[in-house]
Amino acid sequence: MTTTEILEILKEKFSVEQFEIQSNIGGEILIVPSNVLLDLCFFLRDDERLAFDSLMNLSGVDLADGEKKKLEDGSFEIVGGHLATYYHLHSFKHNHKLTLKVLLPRENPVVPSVERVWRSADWHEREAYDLFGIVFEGHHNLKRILLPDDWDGYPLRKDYKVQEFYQGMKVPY
Amino acid sequence: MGILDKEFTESNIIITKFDDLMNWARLSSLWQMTFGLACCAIEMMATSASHYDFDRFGVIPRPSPRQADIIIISGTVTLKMALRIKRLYEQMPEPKYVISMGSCATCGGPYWNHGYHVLKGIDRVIPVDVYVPGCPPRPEALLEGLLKLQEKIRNESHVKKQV
Amino acid sequence: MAELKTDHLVLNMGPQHPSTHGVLRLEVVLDGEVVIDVIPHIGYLHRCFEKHCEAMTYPMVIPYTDRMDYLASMYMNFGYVEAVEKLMNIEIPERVKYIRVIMGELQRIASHLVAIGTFGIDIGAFTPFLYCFRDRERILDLFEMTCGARLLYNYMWIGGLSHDLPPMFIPELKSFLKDFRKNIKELNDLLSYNKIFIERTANIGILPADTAINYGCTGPVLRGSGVNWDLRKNDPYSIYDRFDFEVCVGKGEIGTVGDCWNRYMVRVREMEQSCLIIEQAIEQLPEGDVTSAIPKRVKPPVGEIYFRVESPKGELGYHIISDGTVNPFRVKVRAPSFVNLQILPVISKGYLVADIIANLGSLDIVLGEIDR
Amino acid sequence: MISDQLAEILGNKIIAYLITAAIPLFLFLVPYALYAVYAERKVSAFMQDRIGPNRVGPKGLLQTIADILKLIQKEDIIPKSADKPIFVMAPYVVFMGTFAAFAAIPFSSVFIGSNINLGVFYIMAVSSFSVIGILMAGWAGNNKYSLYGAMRSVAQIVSYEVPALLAIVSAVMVIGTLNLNEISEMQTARFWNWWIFGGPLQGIQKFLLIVPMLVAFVIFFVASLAEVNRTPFDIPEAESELVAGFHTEYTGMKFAIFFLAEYGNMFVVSAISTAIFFGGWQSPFGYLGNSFSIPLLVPIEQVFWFLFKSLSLVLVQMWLRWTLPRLRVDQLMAVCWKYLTPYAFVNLVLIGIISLI
Repeated sequence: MTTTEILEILKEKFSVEQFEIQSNIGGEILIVPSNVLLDLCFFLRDDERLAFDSLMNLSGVDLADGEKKKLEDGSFEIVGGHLATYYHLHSFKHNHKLTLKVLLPRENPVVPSVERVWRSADWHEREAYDLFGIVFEGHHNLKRILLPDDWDGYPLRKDYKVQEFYQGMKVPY
Repeated sequence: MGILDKEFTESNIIITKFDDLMNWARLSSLWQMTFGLACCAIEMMATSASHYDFDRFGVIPRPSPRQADIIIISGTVTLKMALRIKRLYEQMPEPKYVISMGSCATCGGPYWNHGYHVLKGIDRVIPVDVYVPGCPPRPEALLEGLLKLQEKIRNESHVKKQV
Repeated sequence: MAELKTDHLVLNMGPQHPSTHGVLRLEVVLDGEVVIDVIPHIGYLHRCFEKHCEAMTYPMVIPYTDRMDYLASMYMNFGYVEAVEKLMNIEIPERVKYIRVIMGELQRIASHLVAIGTFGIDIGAFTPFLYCFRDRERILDLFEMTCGARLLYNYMWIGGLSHDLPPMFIPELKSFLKDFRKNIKELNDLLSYNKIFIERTANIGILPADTAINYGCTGPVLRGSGVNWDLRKNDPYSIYDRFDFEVCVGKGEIGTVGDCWNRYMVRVREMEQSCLIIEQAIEQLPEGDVTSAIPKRVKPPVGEIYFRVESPKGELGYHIISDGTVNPFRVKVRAPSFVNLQILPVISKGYLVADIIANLGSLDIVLGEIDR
Repeated sequence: MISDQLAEILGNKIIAYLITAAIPLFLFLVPYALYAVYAERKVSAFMQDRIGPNRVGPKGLLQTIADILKLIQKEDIIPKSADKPIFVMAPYVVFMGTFAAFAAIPFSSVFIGSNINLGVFYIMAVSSFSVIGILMAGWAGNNKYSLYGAMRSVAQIVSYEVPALLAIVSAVMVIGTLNLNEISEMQTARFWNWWIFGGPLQGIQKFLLIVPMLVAFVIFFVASLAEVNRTPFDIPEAESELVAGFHTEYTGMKFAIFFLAEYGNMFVVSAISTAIFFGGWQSPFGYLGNSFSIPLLVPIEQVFWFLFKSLSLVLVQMWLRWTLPRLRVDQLMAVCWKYLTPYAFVNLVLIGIISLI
């Protein structure tokens, strides 16, 4: 089932104007607003025709489309623009795929957690929180997962600056 | 003394100086702590396995740090792990030795530049006796490292002050 | 008489523990020997792979993919280069495709051998581990013959391979396959059908199929639960559709479908299937140049791709975003072990301490891939 | 005996006793344990396609000596939070149980530490002493793994003592004595007089006894494996679960003493099996000393045969260790209470009936 066909089915329940299809080399991407994400995901999972029973991947991305501000020490900071989360869905039943993309404002990246829909989102979301600082609302245990709890900053953001010391150990070479 | 010394080194007499005996005991029975970090740990396991057989040199794995003599830091040390390694090292009884296996443990390896969470060299946390280069070192290289460590122990002394 | 107050005991397993397969830390809440809860703590091997990708050019990322799942480096290469080739739309020579499959399947056998051997150690049988490593050593010899490295190969390049097969490779491979079949039988006699081994693993850590799917499990963990799903068959990539092989699923002839024994047995059977694939690939192997399609400059157009392959641990996905420069804008790896490990608390609750170890062994995790 | 003669020479009974007590330790137990460890490593190497220790001394023969010399040199750590007196005492208590058991083991018709009438009973009683030591070690280390190991170990040893004793009692019922030397003496002449083949009895009784005696031996052997914490019953020190079990916190010599006790225990249980079921120090084919009429040779031959049989059983224990996986703790208890103990009881009744015939 292609993304356009899926959008046809989604018409029944959602106002489709808020969705946008982005064409792309590796398959089309459906851009959705974050406020309908949870309902949409429940629908995608539970509707018999779609039956997206598994979340294969969840990536956080720093789009870095904001304004770059040079700081005094040569590094830069990004103001404005977006972070994004990608949801790669897959249906074991019908063997079709769908990619969702949610754009989030960089200053306040909050997105509803889909952990209740697919349990596999649990650690993926924690990882995105850990590395990008994206807050997943409704997640039962949103803590850092890869880095230690007392780590500063979100490393995978494009403007991340490495801290000098961690617990007395020098971090840069 | 000189004559006697020669007598002992050249002939196959087991009676030898106290130091030599003690050093011989230590270098022949280096019990290794079952402890692996990353890719190098697999090569370390391969070294203990049938093909290379660490046991030939008297190296047997001990799961508890209390009963181990050497700790082989095999793999990338992250900042989160470094403090744990330090504690493990401190739990080992003296005399204890450290082999830093692979370039990650030695200096951060391929992660030296952008690895924000990688400790650039285990020697920043605990003292290292032998560095084994490679990414990962072949089992032969680890064996060579062990032989080098044995050489080092052979020259230690209980009585003489070390420089 | 006032009732006796009891408290739960919190046992900290790892990061240094003989059977956490690396630097995993488990926080185990116990009531006597019975497990109330298991909380995995990961990140002790977080080597910042994704940050490195953003700083490197596309070909420079390949060695870092090696170091993720260090037990299945070839497959890590495989997934990455195929993904970039898809993104750049490169058509690669036939010979390269076949060699990649042969290497990939050999790597699958090697990875499963480690999984089986360490699972044996977890259960308490030390000897099968050494037998597995003995066989694995022969596979490593084959790899070494081809590209000079034992563990981390950097063998598959974007558009081709670093070296062609050496002349002695095919005969050596054939003799290995011949011996290996016998060794699988020996392994079955020694471990798989051992009464104690069955007692320890059958009906332990039962994972129902729907839970497995909801938790995103893939690979032998999912197939052990009886779900017939293998990307090589169901969503064929490369040239896997040209080979005739069977997808092994847990059948539950001993124990229940989805228990440790079935997960284990899927791996044993998959090794036999891999042998079959390799044999077919050797027969069809065409002549040709393996470096002809390697691009001078790897600079994919703007776009993104989520490409997945069936690595020995499960579905390995590369989500690559390109902004048109020589550096990837973002590479996210969907590591199979990362997702599979999430299931551990679910399947361990209510069992005993020893069963956590069995469950963990049957999941076959690699920390390099989990923490990246 | 030896101690009386020593007392005459030294003029002090206590010193004489102490010296006599130390003789088996240095003459037999320590060398045996050292070479048992070496053998274990070689056996495992042989089974695993390896070579095993071969660098230290010819064929690696000095390996374990180096080990013990190294262990002496190691720093003796007592954890800060440990219960110090108990922590220090525990290894010696464990070792004491093993060591004391050696007193009643009949190495030959003349060389036996103490030829007491309650030999079997004494060994079984004294060797269960080690349970206390293990519990002490587990508790005092103040480590959760140690405590788990100790608790499992205690549960295991106490449980398995029941089938082990039942198996022995059933054998002793026919034998009619608890004196190990007498038991060995009974099974004289040829190997068909061993109790495992029905003993020196005559007629139908002997043939009826063969199967129950075999069963008794198997039950005893399995139970004794559990008592000495060997695979498949090595859960108290299960490496993959409990790091090193009850001795996780022990270093250097204290750890070595645990090791010594473990290998000593392996020998003790094998020695009991040998003495009761396999003819003790009796030669299976008659003595060379008798045929060449050199009476002095006979005791030496007896020692040889006794050690040969016991060490073979020790080898079997090693062989099992490197072949079998390990049972889980609840399965272990199930094996004991659901299978071994009832079978042992049935066997006891059977042997009782047979002995009435």
